[in-house]
Amino acid sequence: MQTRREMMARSAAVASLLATAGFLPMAARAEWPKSAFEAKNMADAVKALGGSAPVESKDVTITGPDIAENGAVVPVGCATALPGVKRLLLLVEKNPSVLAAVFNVTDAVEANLSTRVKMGQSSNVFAVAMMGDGKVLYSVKEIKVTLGGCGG
Amino acid sequence: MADPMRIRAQAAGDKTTVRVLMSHEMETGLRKDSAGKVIPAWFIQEVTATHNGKPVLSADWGPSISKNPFMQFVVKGAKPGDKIAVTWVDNKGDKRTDEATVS
Amino acid sequence: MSKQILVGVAALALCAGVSAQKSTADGIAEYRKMLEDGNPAELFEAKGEELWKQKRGPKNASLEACNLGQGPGVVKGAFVTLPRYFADTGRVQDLEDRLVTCMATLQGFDAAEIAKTPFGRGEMANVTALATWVAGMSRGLRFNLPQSNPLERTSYEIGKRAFFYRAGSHDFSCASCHSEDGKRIRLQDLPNLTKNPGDGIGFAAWPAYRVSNGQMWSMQLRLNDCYRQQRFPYPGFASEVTIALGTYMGVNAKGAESIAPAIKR
Amino acid sequence: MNIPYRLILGIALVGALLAGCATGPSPAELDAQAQKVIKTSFRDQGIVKANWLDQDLGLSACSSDKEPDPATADRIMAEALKSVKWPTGGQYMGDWRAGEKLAQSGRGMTWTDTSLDPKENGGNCYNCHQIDNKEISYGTIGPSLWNYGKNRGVTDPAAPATAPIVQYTWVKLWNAKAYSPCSNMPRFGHKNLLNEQQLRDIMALLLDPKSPVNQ
Repeated sequence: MQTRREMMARSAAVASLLATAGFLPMAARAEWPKSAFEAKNMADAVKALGGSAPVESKDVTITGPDIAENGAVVPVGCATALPGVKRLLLLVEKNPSVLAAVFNVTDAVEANLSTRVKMGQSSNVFAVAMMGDGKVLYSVKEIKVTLGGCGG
Repeated sequence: MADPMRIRAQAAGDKTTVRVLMSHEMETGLRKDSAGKVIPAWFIQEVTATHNGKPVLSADWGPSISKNPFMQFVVKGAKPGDKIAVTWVDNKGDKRTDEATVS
Repeated sequence: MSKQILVGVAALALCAGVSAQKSTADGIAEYRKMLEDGNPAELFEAKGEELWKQKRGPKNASLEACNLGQGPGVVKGAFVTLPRYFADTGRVQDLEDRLVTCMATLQGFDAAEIAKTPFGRGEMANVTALATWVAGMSRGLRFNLPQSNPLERTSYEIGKRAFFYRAGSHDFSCASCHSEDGKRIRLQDLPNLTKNPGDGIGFAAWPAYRVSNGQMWSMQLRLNDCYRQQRFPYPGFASEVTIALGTYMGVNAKGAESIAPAIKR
Repeated sequence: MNIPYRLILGIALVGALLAGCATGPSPAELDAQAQKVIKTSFRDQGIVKANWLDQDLGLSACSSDKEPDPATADRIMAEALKSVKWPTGGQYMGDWRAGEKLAQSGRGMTWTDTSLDPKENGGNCYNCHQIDNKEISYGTIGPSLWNYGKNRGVTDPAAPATAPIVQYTWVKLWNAKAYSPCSNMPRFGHKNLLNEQQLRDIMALLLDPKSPVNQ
C-alpha cells in the first residue's frame, strides 16, 4: 500500500499520461449527455443516448435491496452476461433526474457495475443494457424507501 | 483541491475487483439551504478508469448518485502489482485522479 | 419478539402483522449488509491519519507525540479505553476532548475556539476526522475502560444519573429510548445502553458515517443530536455531562468489540 | 472476601448499607454532583432554553432506574388527571386524515425548529407505535395501536356507551401520566405540544370507525 503523498504526486503524472495517450472514451463521447440526464422516463433517456425502444429481458440483472432504510444511499448494481454490451444504465423512475448513471464498458471489464443512488421515494429502478447490435434490454426492480429516524 | 479517493483493487484469479470511494458533495441543485436559497448543483459528471494506463471504463453520472460516491467494477486480466487509476471530473470542472496497486 | 408472537397467537390479524414485519427486518438487514462494503468513513480515516502526521498550527507540530492514555504517540488500543482520567489535565476526558488538548498543547491551537466551532466546520471537522482514524486503529479490540481512579468512578455515576434524567418539552431521557432490549424507533433498533448491548453496537459503533446526511458523526455529535431530539438545551462540546455519559456507556460496554467507524442510517 | 456479599446485601436492602461500603462520594453526594453537572453543561439554543432542564415532581421522581414510591406515584397521577382540559363543547373527534399526518411527523420543539406554536409540531406517534398497519416503519417503545377503536368495540364515537374509552384516550393524549406515573409518552396537551384540534384529529385516527386504523 503506497502512502497518499505518493498517490498525490503520481496523480499529476497519471493525468498527463492520460492526456497524451488521448483518452479514447472521453474523446469519443465528446461531452456529458445533458439531454439524457434531463429525460423524464427510461425510453426518453435511452433515446437521447441514441438507443432504440427498450425491451424487458431476463438477461439483464438489476441488484438492490427490497427495502432501503434511507433513500440517500441505496446500493444498486447492473449486469449482463450477454456479449457485445456497450453501455449499462441505471435509472430511478421517480427521481427528478431519472437517469442516474451511464457506464461505457470495454472488453477489459465485466459488464457488472455497482454504485449507490439517491431515491426520493419508493420507486422502480431500471438496469438497461445497450448492445452493440442496437438492441436495448432492461430489467426492473421495485425498491421501497422507508421513513427512518425520529423525523425531528 | 478535492480530497483523495480510496481505491481498493483486489485480484482473485484472473479478475480484479475494484472498489472506489470518492469524496464529493453530489449536490442535486434541488435542495434549499436554511435561508431558503437553492444550493447550486455540484456533482461528478464523468468517471474514467485505466488499467496500467489503458482505458477500461468510463461513466457519466447525474445528480442521483449518492454523496461520497461508491463504485465497484471488475477488471479482467489484472494481476497483483498492476496499476488501476481512477479520474473524476465534476460539473464545475474540478477533477481528481488517484491510483492504486492491485493486491 | 416472543411477547409479540404470543399476542400473535391470540389474534390472527396480528400474527400476519408479525410475519410481514419479519420480512421488513430481513430487507433492512440485507440493505445494511450491502452498505458495509465501501463505508465512506474510510475517506475520513485517511484524512485523520494525514492530520495526525502533518505539522500544523501555530507551533507547526504534528500530533505524533499526543498521549491518548497509552503513552505518547500510541494510537492503537487507545480508543477502547476512553473516556479515562488524565493526570496532566486532572480530569476525565473522552477521545475528542483529549485530541483538542493535544492540538492545544502540541500544535498551539486555541482549545476554547475549537470547542465553539460547529460540527463539520474548520478545526472541529479535523477533530472528527482524527477521532475517526484513532477509533479505526482499535477496530476489533474490546472495550476496557479503566475505573481505578476515583474521578473515573464518579464520572460513571454522574453519567448514569444523566442517562436517566428526564426533562425538556417531551419529558424524555436517554433511558426513554435506550433502557430496554429489542425496542425500535421507526425501523431503527435501539441499543439498551444501561448494560452491554453487544459487539459493535451502541458505544462500540461510533464514530459512524451517517448515510442520511452523508456526514461523519463523532460520539460528541452523536450525543449532541440525541439531546437535540430529546428536546434538551444544547450540550457544550466535551461538557462534563457528555463525557460522563461516555464513561457510563463505555464502562457498560466492557468486553464489546469495537467496529468503529461504522456506517449508520 | 465478604465485600461482594455486602454489596449484594446492600443492593437487596437499602441504599444506606451500600453507602456504608462505598469508598467514594455517597449516593446523595453523587446526586448533587450530577445535578450540578447537568445544570452547567447545557446552554440556550434557539427556541430551547436552559430552563427546560427544570423538573416537576413527576419528572424528578422518574429520573432513575427505580420506580417512585406508591404515595408519590399516586400524587403524580392525581395531579396529572387534574391537569386535563376537556375539549371545547365536548367535541372529541376531528379528521383522521389530518391525524395520520400528525402521527407521521416527528417535528417540533428542537433547537433547530423556529417556533413554539403547536401548529409546527408533529405527534411523533409512529416513532413509538404501530398505528395504521400499512405503515411498515413504526417503533415499538409503545404498544401497537392498530385497530385501537375496533378492538375496543367503538362503532360510534358519539354514542354514550363509548364515552369512557373516548375520555380515557383524550386523557392519555393530554397527560399520559394520569394513568402511569412514569409513562414515556409526552404530555401533548399539558405541555402545549399539540393544540385541541390536533388532538381531536389524532383521536379520530384512533377511534373513528372510518379511519384506516380500524379496518
